[in-house]
Amino acid sequence: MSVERAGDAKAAQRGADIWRRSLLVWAILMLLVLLTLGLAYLPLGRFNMPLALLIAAAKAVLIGVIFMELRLAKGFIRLAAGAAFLWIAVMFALTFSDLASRAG
Amino acid sequence: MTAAAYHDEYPSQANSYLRDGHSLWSWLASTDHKRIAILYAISITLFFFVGAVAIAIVRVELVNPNGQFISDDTYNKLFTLHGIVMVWFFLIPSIPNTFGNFLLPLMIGAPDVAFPRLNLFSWYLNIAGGLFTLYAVVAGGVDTGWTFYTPFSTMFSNSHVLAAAAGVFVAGFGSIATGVNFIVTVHMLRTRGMIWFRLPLFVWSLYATSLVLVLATPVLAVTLLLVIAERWFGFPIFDPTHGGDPLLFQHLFWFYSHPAVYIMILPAMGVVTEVITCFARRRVFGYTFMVYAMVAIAGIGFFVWGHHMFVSGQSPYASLIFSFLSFVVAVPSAIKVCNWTATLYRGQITFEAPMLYALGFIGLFTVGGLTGLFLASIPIDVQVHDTYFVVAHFHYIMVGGSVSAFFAALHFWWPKITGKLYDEAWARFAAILMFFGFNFTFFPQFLLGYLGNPRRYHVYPPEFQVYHVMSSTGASVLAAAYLLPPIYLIWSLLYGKRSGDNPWGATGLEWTTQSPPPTHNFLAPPSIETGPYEYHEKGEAPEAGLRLPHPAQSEPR
Amino acid sequence: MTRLTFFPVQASTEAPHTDFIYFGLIVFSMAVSLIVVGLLIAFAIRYRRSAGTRRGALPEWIERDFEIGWTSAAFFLFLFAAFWTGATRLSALTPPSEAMEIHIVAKQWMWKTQHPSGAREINALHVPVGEPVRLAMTSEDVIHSFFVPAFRIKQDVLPGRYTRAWFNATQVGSYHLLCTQLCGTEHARMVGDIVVMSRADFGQWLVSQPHADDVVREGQALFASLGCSACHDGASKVRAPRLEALYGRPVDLADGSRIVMDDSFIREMILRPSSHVVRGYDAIMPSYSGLVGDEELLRLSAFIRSLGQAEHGDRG
Amino acid sequence: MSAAALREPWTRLSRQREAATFGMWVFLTSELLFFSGMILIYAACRYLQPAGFLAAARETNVWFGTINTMVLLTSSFAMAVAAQAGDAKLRRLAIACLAATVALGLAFLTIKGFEYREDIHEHLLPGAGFAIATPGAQLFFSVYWVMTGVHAIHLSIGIALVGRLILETARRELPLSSPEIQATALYWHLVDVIWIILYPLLYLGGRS
Repeated sequence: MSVERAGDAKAAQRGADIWRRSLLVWAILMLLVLLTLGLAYLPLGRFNMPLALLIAAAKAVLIGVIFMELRLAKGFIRLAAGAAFLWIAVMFALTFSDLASRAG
Repeated sequence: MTAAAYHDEYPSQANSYLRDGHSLWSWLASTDHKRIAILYAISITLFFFVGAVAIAIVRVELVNPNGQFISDDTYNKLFTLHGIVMVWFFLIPSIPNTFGNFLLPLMIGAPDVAFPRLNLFSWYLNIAGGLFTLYAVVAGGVDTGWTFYTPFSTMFSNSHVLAAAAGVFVAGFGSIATGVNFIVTVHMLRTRGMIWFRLPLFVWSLYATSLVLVLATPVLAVTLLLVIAERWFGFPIFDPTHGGDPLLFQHLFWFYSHPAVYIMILPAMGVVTEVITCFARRRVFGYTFMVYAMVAIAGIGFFVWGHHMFVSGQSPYASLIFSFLSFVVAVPSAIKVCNWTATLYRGQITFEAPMLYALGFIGLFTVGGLTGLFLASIPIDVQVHDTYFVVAHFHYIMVGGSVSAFFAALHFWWPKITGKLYDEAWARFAAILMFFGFNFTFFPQFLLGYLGNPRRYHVYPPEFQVYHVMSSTGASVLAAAYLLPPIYLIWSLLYGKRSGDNPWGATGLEWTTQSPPPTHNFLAPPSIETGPYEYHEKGEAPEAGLRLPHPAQSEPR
Repeated sequence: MTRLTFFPVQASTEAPHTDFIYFGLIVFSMAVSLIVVGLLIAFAIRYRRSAGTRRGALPEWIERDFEIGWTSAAFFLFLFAAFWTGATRLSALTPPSEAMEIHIVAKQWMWKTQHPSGAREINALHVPVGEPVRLAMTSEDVIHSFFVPAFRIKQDVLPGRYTRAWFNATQVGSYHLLCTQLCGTEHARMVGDIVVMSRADFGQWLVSQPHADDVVREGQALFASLGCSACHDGASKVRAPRLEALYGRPVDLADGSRIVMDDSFIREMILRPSSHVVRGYDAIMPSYSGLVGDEELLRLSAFIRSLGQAEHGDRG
Repeated sequence: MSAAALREPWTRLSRQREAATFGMWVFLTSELLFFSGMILIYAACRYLQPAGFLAAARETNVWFGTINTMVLLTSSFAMAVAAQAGDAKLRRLAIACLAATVALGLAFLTIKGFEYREDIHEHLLPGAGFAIATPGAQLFFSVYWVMTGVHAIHLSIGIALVGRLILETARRELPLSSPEIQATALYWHLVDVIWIILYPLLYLGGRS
């Protein structure tokens, strides 16, 4: 019986560790949401959207590295995670090379 | 592990995958990559003949400058059907999903692909997409061309664009599933000793193709989703009257569709390397350059889509950028053609049917690639864009290249897939007939193109008629040539001589196991120490007169 | 019987340049194809299995050095080809300034052309030989494409936007005009004729056209009848920008960006005035979308342009 | 118990888990490309019609958007804890967190439902009776409906997957070490990351 209860106690302890680590990340994410919401109402003109996207990127990286366990992942998995952004950048850059330089 | 233990642990003789269950259910629910490959082979053959019949009617119609047999509307629907079915239901699945599925695990020494159930699911996605498209055909057809340009496809066409777009949307996810499956298989299921630079080039071509499949197909899915959203819910995304820009659709569509042509040609390049090295008995010339060339094609293929839009209202500066990048993407293809030709140097060349198709591929792909340079230069593209010159160019690459390689693969690995030998004389005749039929069909279209005959034209100025007559007669010869392989291959299935495990004396890992291979591919997990094409010592060349085990005679096991 | 043609007639100043590049690439391609096919056949015959020729050793370094040499040679060859075919014809992008402006409106399955003098034609365009002609094109429904093989020009015609092209016909005759962007059921029947006439014949033809006001005067009439002059005219008290001498100059917008005032901007401001608010003015202009067709828009912008370029001496 | 999790071609469970994670990441790359196609349309249309986009962005309800973002972030947190609990063989904690994830996912959908009802009520559905006159506003809302609609579909698929996980783990059919938990967790986190990118684009524009 006691072994059973000791096992439970140890399990509860391990469970609490998992909670605590992830809770910290959760708190940071919530703060970032409030931050980006607040900044949206400041009259920064041109820099509003880029700033909001920067904070969004920060949240995304945070979730990617910790919740999606990229920090533990091997090289080729990290490569797979990051590869898409190169092609997305190419898509945006060359499409806007047309849109931006069009004579109207 | 002592030899005895080795033997009783691994049986010396195993049941071939064909005898592993004969019921329909054992085929339709099988997660064996070899059976799924055959399911794909059957489905793409059916779709090939649907597309071929559609274009046969069009070619007959075009013999007359103001055609009478079919109406304008039927004409538009026929060439659209030909486009959609051939691109998404024949060419894209043709080599990766049939020979890729069958051979990838065999070539890297794996029992199966990484996610067998996902592999079967991708076939059902392809079939579901196909049924959607066939429903669109039966219900009345689509007249927008396989390119679905807006605002015609979203606001002005009253044909079944929704069903066709949904069909291609679903089939697209089939492609993504195959891409994911192959990438994980190549990364994680290579047998002992199979390091990256000992992979056969066909496996490299499948890996490069899978990268393009995974990265490009989602953008097609989103493009078709937006067309569906605009046409069904009335959201004015590409609608110019609400400030939308139809060119945005073209950017998104061609961002997928140009890499898609590399999805079609890269596996063909892999097959040709395997066939040429085997029948010239030589190592491939510049293995590492061939690998980097294929990966470069897959990578830079995403940079060049703007050359489809030189005259579509794209800004001249963007056109110049895309024109320059399109010339750069031609360099890896030039490297590959040079390396194939150099592989033949000092070889022991024999001319079985697969070799004829492969040599035909090099010639036709060279012409196709060079005409691509014409289209990459802006002043010439202004003259030949959307004319028969473009039709001839991409048919030289897709039919002259990809379909020739498909038949080369079909004949080269036929003994491995079925364990039977096909009739060599008929196969060579069909290959040569196909080569001449193809050239006679599509070479006149280059002249037609520069003369200014636009593509997708039901009626055309009378002075172009002589070229159309030439092209249509060539097409009938090509059609006849396409009917030959099914005949003698089915004959070979029923009455063909049993082929040994390795009738061609080839060096691939797939030739070391039985023909047809057992369900788990290898009796014992193989391990390798050498590179892929060990036909002779490094630096030497196979000496004249050296009696290599002539492929046809090795006695069946 | 139509005689067999191998090559389109060269009927514009641009045609010889395009054909020169075309032949240059043909020569290059023939050379490469002959080398490749020649080598294939030579190797196939010389090194076929039954041939007794000595194969001999192939030293390892040949493979690597030949490869690097060939790759870089191919790369620079293609770079030169990219430059030669792309950059040499940059001057062709901008039409000569004194070109005659023709307005073209593409509609599902017909071409409507209009001369500056107001003469209108369907599926036909009469132009004088030896004179540059500038085309301002728009479409009323789907994307069409204005293609004249003899002049080597092709330009897609987009709805909701102007696209430009120009040519300078050098040979009298009648040439095909073909729509090359799939635009519907009768896409193949949307063809016309460009009739190039000598200067004298063209003058006579123009006079013999049914009397039609010229574009600028029609634009002026519309400018008044639609009520534009009520605000934009010099004497009006309403705060609205004066349009004199404004065409072609950058305009500062309320959100700090600048846009050159060209045909597209005029069209956008007439149909959707609130999409660009000019700095210093509030957005009180009513939208005319639905009230003004494509032809009227072309005439209004021709009139506004004539106001702006008085000192350019544009033959309006 | 781990034998049940082993699938056909694999000999070792650790390799199979690594393959599942790698395969899911490759699939997530294609999902990223899928959504970036839509974001490209958003960016291009915003570049072409700046005034219309600003006018329309003000009309979206920022409170619904913010609450939904917090709900989805919390669900991502719950899913992460569930995945780690699965690895640490804490069955009860894993199931509890999976249930929390599904609950939060459903909460997101209901809030979204209310938001859609309000949008339709305010005639923000592009078409005839569209509320905002500025051109380009219909463009913004077309992209808004498509993006949030497709995201909601992805979320529903996620909820179905996690629901299946709960049933099978509770009925002990699915061993806790099976790679499906890791793969589903990765998919869920991606759906959350996509919403994180959509939130500023759709809700924070034109606020200042």
